[in-house]
Amino acid sequence: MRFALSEDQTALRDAVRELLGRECPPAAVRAAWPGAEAAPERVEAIWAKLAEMGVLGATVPERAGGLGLGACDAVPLLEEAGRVALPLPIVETAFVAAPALAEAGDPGGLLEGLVAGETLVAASLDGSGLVPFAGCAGALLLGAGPGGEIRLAGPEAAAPARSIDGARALGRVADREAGSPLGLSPAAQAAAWDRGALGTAAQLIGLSRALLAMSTEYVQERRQFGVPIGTFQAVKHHLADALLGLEFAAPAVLRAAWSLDRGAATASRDVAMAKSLAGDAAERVAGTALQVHGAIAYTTEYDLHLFAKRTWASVRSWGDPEWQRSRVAATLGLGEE
Amino acid sequence: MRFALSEDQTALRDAVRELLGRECPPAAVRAAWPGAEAAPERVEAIWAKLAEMGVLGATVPERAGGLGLGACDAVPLLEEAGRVALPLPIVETAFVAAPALAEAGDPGGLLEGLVAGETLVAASLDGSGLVPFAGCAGALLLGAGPGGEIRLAGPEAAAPARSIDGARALGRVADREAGSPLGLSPAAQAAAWDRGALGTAAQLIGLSRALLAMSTEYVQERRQFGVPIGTFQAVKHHLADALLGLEFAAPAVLRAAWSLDRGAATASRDVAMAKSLAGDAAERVAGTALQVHGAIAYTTEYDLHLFAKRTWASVRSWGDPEWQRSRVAATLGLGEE
Amino acid sequence: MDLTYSEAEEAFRAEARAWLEANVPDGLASGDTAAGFAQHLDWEKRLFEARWAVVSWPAAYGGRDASLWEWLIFEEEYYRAGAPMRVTQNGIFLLAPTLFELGTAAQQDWVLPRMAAAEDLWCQGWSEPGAGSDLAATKSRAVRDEEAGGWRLTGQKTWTTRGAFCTHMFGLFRTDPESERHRGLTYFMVPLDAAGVTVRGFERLDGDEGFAEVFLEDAFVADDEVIGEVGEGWRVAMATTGSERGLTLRSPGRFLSAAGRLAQLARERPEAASQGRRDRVAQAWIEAEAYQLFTLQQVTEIVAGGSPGARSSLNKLFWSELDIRLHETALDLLGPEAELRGQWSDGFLFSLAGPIYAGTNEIQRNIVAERVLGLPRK
Amino acid sequence: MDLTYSEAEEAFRAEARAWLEANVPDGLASGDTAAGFAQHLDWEKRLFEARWAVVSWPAAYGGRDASLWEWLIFEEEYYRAGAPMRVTQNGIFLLAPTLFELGTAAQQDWVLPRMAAAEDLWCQGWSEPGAGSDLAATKSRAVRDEEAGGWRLTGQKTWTTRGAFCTHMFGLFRTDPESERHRGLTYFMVPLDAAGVTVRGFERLDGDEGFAEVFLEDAFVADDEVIGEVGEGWRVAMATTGSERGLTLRSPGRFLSAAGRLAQLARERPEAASQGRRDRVAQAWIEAEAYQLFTLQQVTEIVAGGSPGARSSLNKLFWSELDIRLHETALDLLGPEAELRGQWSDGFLFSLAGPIYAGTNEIQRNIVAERVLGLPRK
Repeated sequence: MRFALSEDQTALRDAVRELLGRECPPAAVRAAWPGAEAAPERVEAIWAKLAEMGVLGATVPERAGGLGLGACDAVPLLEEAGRVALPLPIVETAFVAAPALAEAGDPGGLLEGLVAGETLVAASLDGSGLVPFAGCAGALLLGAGPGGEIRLAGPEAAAPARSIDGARALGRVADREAGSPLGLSPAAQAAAWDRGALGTAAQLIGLSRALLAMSTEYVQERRQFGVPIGTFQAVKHHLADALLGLEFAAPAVLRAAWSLDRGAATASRDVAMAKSLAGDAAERVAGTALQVHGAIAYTTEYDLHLFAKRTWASVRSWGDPEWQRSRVAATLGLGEE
Repeated sequence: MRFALSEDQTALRDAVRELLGRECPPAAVRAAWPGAEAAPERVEAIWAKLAEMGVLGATVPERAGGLGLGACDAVPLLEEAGRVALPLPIVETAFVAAPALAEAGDPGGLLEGLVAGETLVAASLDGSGLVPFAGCAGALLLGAGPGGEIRLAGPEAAAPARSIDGARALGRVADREAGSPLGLSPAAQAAAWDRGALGTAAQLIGLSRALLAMSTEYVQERRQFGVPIGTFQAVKHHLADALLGLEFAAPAVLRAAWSLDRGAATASRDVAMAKSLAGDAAERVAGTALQVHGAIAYTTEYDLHLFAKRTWASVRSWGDPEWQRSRVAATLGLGEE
Repeated sequence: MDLTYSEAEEAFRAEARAWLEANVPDGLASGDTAAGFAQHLDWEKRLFEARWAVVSWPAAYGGRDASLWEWLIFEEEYYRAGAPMRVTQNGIFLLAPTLFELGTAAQQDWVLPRMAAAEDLWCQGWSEPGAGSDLAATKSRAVRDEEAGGWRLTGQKTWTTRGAFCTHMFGLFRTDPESERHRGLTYFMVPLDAAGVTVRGFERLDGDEGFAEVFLEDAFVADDEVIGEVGEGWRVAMATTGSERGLTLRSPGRFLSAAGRLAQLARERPEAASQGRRDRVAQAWIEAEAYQLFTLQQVTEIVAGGSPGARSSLNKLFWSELDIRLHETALDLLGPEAELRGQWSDGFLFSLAGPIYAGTNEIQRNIVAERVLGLPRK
Repeated sequence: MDLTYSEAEEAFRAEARAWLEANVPDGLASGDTAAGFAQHLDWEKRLFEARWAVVSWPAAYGGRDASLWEWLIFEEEYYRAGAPMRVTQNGIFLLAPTLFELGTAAQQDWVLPRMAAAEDLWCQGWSEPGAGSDLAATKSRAVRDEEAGGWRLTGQKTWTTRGAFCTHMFGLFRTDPESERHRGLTYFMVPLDAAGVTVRGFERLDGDEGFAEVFLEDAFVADDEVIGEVGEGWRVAMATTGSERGLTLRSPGRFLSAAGRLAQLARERPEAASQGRRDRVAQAWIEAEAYQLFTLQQVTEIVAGGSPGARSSLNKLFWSELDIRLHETALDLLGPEAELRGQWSDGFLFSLAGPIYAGTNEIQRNIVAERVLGLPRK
């Protein structure tokens, strides 16, 4: 028994953290918003560097040019992507599409470009037709619902849609028959859904860590009534509660990765648990961050909103907490009425 | 529009408050527990004095020896009974049984004795067979479920059961055919249920006011770390939240009484709303009271538990908050799946 | 107890409903953008012309001398009809009550009719970069200009809602440079076109330019723009914050209407409305009703001569947190569509400001504990 | 990451499971009544004879030198088997860690085997009428008796769990009468049959005589009953409260077992298990799992030489509030039957103490904010 990352896993995560901390400051996230003043090249440069480090092909088999790593290796990297609110489809490209395309025999011949950072793949498997990052993707994975048939389509299938998070480059696909079926087995389709949900859970953990860190720093600087507001017990308890939810969600995310890697019978349940805990924790952290910041959080000139909006959008993507709990309930013999 | 008690209503309530404050201190509540050292005569004396004031026949028509008052008059009195944790079936006798028996033509000839304080009537209409105060009642009203058939039975139909609140003198009726049908119309059966739920909601408001007052007093006396614990912001916010729930539940209870008196089409919905708000508020107040008292609340030598246990039992009697909300949901067109 | 309205009140309701049904505009742009603000001004002027802009004010100022009950009825009908948020609300609900209570007759006669007619547009200048919840930390100062018969204002105000589109601002300035905290402050009305005033709009969470910073540098304000006594600004301002937290800004009609829309959303999406979510919809609807009932009780007390006092902090806590829960429930019903810009997501972002402005909810809880429950301050 | 146990650990689990299945007694009376305590003592002695009483202790003291992992496995199996709460827990989990760390060899050799064998029964003497959360307000004092080679103890301890049935107590006494707060305290072990000691049991919320007050009047305690240095009692006690809040008292097994029973209850009552309630059952079950996973992560750190430190306050907050939610959900499933005395209602009343004892949750949140997040104290 050893519930901790290996040295290799830690080293890779630290390298990605260092890279993203340098290349993806809040200004880069802003650059991804429509009408941004900053140049979008900045965003593209990050993707190229991630490809260079092998991150985009992390879970692609070595024979197909990837690193052949598992979910336990990748999940900490996705957490790092969340921590900087990376405005790119890293979960969808590197953690959902890459293994799904590899499994399907790479029908569109996309894998090489994907690993090289040339092709971004957006994905939406919940059947809603709303596809985050469709606006910057070269290909789309479209699912009929959790575990349902998955199709591969070109980016033209999606029309732009307006998200509260402008950096999500949200698209909407109206045609449920767009593209062509990937031909995955039901098990592979279910795995693709689980990976999307788990990757999003990991990003939510990272987003929450960033929001909590900003908040902890801010309440020590901001003074009201002659003292830092971080000395008020109410503020302390808000932040303690935010940390509490986060610290008990993070291990569940790592455990779900382990279950996926081992092909455990409980893998889908463990992913559901991870996404529901991470979603609830993240919603709480975001709300707390806003509240302890006060008015300053309420303007887009301050960076907090970049992280909070990503959080709100991600909580309800890939199955919201209540939906995920209903999956867990089913495994407990508490089925539908 | 005038959302307030009349002068008469206020005067009657104040008289009952004064009476109960004098006659029913916590020691009297303790006397109702099994194996109590204090004499149970003390409890019986309170009932006689309530009869003398006319409270037991408050909602009985004047022609049948009562005061002929309405729910708006009675509900504030039931709140007062809750405030002292009166260990007697005042809701069941005076607010459920009395009007139901009058409506049914007083088949058992109980009404005169009821108004005079000689016969206590316990009631349980939820179909569970658990009858609070069966142990001190001279007759039982037994229902097959909310709004279902109501039967009148003798006290021998109930065997003693152990409640967390010893003063509830809980009984259990195993035989669903015990006694004989009262022969009430469906509307009268529904009204009996509504009155029980509303009366219990009123008692919960009173119980909560008592618990909150005890807590507010205690945190000003109790010192830790050199100051009264009531100066800590966490304690302040706990108590503010407890008050918040209570203050927004109390008007809903009074409004439901008004709706019952007017025979409003929304009466059952308004009762459901009142019981759910009062139940949730009371559960929160009880939990807060325990928490801010700390260890002292956790011994039966201190009086707090008399009120808290009555609260926990009452919250789930006559329809718990979630069940009550499902009734409201149905009126919103959000029926069962 | 009498929970019915009189015939006259019901007639008032019928008149309001009929007019609103015929006149409420559809699909205005956000009033917190320059283009939308212009559309809203148009609506405000139509309200004024039909004497619905300030129903509770005297007829002389454009009102109807409506009672508090009639005001509540109007608000209920206003939101029921889906009419837009009032871009004039900071003047009408924050400044006007202060003027009615402490303004001179000349100030009332000059300011109020122009405010009602949406000719002057008022924003509030409470917050400063270092003084948010802590209003007494105000640093902006006013220096006496005896010769000109007025004051020279210098400093910076921020978070002034719709400040970029308004013509006037009210707020506190420190007239006694030696003073500290609550003392030595004075309440001013400031024309934003005065020399030395610069306004810079900036974006709110929902992407609209709903906020502004106001920079003042030796801006001249005449003596008759002072409300109350010089140095008594704190006391004057408290009258306004009382009404900000109280009944006025958040009449029950708004939440009843939102709860009704939420129930409608749940009916339209039966597949998303699991029983657990239906329970939350019912809870939100019940809470909106509870807020209405609490308000009716409170207005009864006010009509009888009482004052809500510190209990108005209970209103603020309840409506602001209900508003968030209500919108969160809607987002959960919308699932993946929750992130789409629209009524519910915008309403959610808007609701998040509720526990922050007009005294954070942490401060409101302190007030409830100390001034309603009587717990010791220190 | 390796979330599997070794073959040896699985063998340990199998052995524990087999023994527990064969030996766990059914339907013991509450260990917090005189009659029940006697039954529990019998169980404790059987545990000791089979060397399951203190698995993580050295074999010389009756243990098995079990690793932390094995200890977790044993706890999981213990609760899974439905075995009763340990009436010896305050000695084993609070005093013993202190003795292992700071006791003399003589103290260890004398006290620990008798504790393991349930011959000496230990209660804790932390709280006093004026010192609950605020342990440093301890007033009970110890006066030097040079001649007799020891100390004379005077004062009152309260809330000592099962004090009326125990033979010994440990706690803090003020040895320096001039000292204040944390200074001048000394950690004593006190035989409750000493002259001058009076114990009075009193009722807990569930009606059992689970608490006691201990009155001391010039009670003599010899020098070798002092743990650590005289005057260093605070430091010595902190070692114990660390483990009280930490892993030891609340191993995940207890909550996994309770969550399993909750799911069982929901399956047995499909008519009461509305979808909203099923959601709460699933949530409680998920949280019990989360507590298990958090603990595994934490034990991994400890095994690698780390110390949970202030992070153990996170454990306390999480398990104590989970325990209440879990039992409230059960009561809601039981509906009108919730008020019947039984496993769930008793468990609910018991759970309510969780956020109060061993440092209230308010204090734990302060610790998390100040010592984990680094917020300023003042």
